[in-house]
Amino acid sequence: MLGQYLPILIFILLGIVMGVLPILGGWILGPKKPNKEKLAAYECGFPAFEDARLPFDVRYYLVAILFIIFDLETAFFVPWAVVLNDIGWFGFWAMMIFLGLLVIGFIYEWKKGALEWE
Amino acid sequence: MLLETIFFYLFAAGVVLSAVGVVFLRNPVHSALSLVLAFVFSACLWLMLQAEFLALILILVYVGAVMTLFLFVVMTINLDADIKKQTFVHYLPFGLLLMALLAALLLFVLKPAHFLSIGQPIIQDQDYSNVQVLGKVLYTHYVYPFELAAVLLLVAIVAAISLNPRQPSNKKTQNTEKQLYIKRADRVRLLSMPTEKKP
Amino acid sequence: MINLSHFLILGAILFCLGLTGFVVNRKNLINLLMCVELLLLAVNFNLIAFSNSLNDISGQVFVFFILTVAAAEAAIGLAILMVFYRHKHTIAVAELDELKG
Amino acid sequence: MYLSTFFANATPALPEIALLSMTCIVLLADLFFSRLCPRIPYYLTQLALLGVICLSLCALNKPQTSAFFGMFMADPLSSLLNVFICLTSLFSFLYARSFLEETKMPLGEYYTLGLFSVLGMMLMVSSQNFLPLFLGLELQSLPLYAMIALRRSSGIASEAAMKYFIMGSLASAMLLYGISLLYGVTHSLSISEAAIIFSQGTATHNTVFACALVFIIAGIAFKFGAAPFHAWAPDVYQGAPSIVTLFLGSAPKIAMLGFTFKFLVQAMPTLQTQWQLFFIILAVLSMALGNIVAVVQTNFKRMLAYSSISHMGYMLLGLISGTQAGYAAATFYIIAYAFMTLAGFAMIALLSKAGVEAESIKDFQGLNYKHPWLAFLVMVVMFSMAGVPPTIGFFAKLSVLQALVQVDLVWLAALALIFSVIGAYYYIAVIKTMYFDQPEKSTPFPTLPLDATIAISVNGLLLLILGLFPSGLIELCNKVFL
Repeated sequence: MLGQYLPILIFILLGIVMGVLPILGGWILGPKKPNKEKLAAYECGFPAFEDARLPFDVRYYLVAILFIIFDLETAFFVPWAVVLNDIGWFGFWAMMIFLGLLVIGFIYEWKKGALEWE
Repeated sequence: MLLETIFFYLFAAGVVLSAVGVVFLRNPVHSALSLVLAFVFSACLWLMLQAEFLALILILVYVGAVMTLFLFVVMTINLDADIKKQTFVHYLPFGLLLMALLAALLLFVLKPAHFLSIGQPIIQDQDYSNVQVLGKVLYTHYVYPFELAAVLLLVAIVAAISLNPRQPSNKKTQNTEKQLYIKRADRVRLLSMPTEKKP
Repeated sequence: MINLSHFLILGAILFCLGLTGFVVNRKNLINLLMCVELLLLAVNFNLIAFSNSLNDISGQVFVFFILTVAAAEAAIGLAILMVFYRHKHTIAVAELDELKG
Repeated sequence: MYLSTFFANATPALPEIALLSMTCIVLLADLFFSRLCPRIPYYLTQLALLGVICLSLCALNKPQTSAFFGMFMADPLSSLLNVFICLTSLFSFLYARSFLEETKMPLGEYYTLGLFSVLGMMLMVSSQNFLPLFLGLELQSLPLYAMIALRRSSGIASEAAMKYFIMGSLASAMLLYGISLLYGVTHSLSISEAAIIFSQGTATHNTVFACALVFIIAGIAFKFGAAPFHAWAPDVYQGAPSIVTLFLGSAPKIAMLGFTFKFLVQAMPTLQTQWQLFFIILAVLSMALGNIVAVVQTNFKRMLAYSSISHMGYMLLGLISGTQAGYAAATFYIIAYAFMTLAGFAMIALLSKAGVEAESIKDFQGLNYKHPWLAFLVMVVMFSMAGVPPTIGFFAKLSVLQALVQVDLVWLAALALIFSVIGAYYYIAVIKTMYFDQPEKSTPFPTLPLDATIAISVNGLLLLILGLFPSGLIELCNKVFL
């Protein structure tokens, strides 16, 4: 059973090696002479007075919430698409009702302007 | 079989260690990333339990969407002040003791001897499709909970938007269309006035 | 030989870790939300392990719905967290102190 | 297989389907017509609830029928609980309107989320499988978390919402862990199949089952707010806006009782001796803690919260007796409790001035001089909560104690009696404040909205009338358990 995953294991290992090797190579081979100016976020201009990481805009978070909902909807679609021939019209209408409810949610989002960026 | 045992302990150790990270790491960003790792290892274990579809969903929905949301929120909130002032550790020994007791109890309850009557799982062959088996019942036998899931998602949409409505933007932008269609009469008004003489 | 019990014990350990996070955590609310995710992960382990051993798909269907509910719950929980943050400008657990009696 | 046949086997679920459709209509109506008529979500909501009450009343005399492959079951008990869930929700939405408009909370979203929560409660009492039962529970609680936080201008409300959310999701997780172990014991998620397996005695994993039971009961106790899992209740009741508190304190408790019946009575009919002990502990702790801590409270909302903890204790006494009469008594108690809680918190909401709630007991000082009718109604509510004779609260306590005596748990009945005497003290203290203390300052009395005044009068008089003629409701509760 586990043997079926052997190609995937090899693929993952290869992927890790390909990613790690250049970083490791650069780290080993490259010259390292750090000083304070070099490590500063901006080398010229003002001295850095706060963290380089700025808080994100709230809009990203609203988009992420809506993304979760519709991501789950897609997750429900996958098995449906696979077995549509077996479940017949019953399964078809079941999904249409599911979809209808989410379309109402979509209309709500649209009207409330949650999908607009500006 | 030996290979399976090795992989189980490898992944299980990964899950437990990253779960410890979620609980005890100080920086919430690190906790969130640790939780991502726990999900990835769990997905590997679920593959061993022949739940391929759920393993994929765990990666796609959880790592891909839910944890992204967690990270967005962590990034949106300015946590620097919170990370620095952590003084509450006197609960630690008490909590750990309590949990160790609970863990011991559960370990006793869940020992193999209690599950002898449950048979061994059937090892499925290569033609077995987990997605198909799941789909065949999900949209027919489980149609009632399936529609309920849609209702729950609808609730989540309404709640999330009504709690954080988009603020009216106070950004100043040009309206090119309006600028192009502007007429002279809208901007300038010519008045005819009698000229005044200088005193 | 790995059997059902191994997975259940793994689930139990995860559940206890999640609960530990609840009892011990005095840091911030977002960690508490992550501990809820850990608890649900433990439940999912149990259900999938039973489903596999019983050769019964309904356990896996249950897990699918738990994942759905947990995602919706996380969305609402984080929305509430943002409202909370806008009032207190912090998400430290210690700030949950206005209501006392 | 077309859409019509899709719905054909769903007729037992007609009230639920109707409610879901109406909820969607309310949501869309709010989006498109709220400019024309801002109150349209409110009217549609009340219409929907009235319709569902009628549909459930029609189903009250029908034998049990199942739908959706046996996952849904409409029986007299679920119809009865549905009627009262919708009725209490109708009252709480009525009380909410003026406050919502005054504080500029989003009306449409509030009622939409409220209806979704009602739908969840109805599913909790009529699902026949652990999966939809759990989904119903979540559908009930998720909108409630959001409704508390919907008063976005209030920091305390957001704190209450956060606490309720964290405690609620912890409770769900505990319950789920219990369900997952139960699945291993019964090999099925269906309640009827679980009942068959338990009655055959083929489930041999006794230790595992006991462990599952502990987690399930802990989860249920959390949701009821029974001691020692009550910690969230006082904070949430106090911090949430009163209009939300009166909703989350009434209808969800009725639904939670139906949920408990599903889990313990219908799924484990033969294992009553096993869960009885847990409930005795919960009940004694709840009655003791609720009544004793309530005495020292100065905040009226907090006092009512502790009183609700003690009421949960009394209600559990009916479950403990484990007889049909006991279950009927518990049902009667929870219905009586729901109406008392509604009236109690509605007073706070009604007396609020410009969005500031009349939270402190001091706010009720000398109410009799300002508004004697309202003072009378508060007195009826307080007497009913204390269990003084001509009110419904008396008969509720009486029927629960009778059920206990019938199964020879006299010591428990005596203990309950002692605690209710202690409890009477703080209810009567409120009455004393209203009638014998002079009003503090001559603050202007808030103008009461007409519809809410009529509703509170009906609600208060209901406590009295049902107390004078309790036999109808008691018979109804007995009938659904035969």
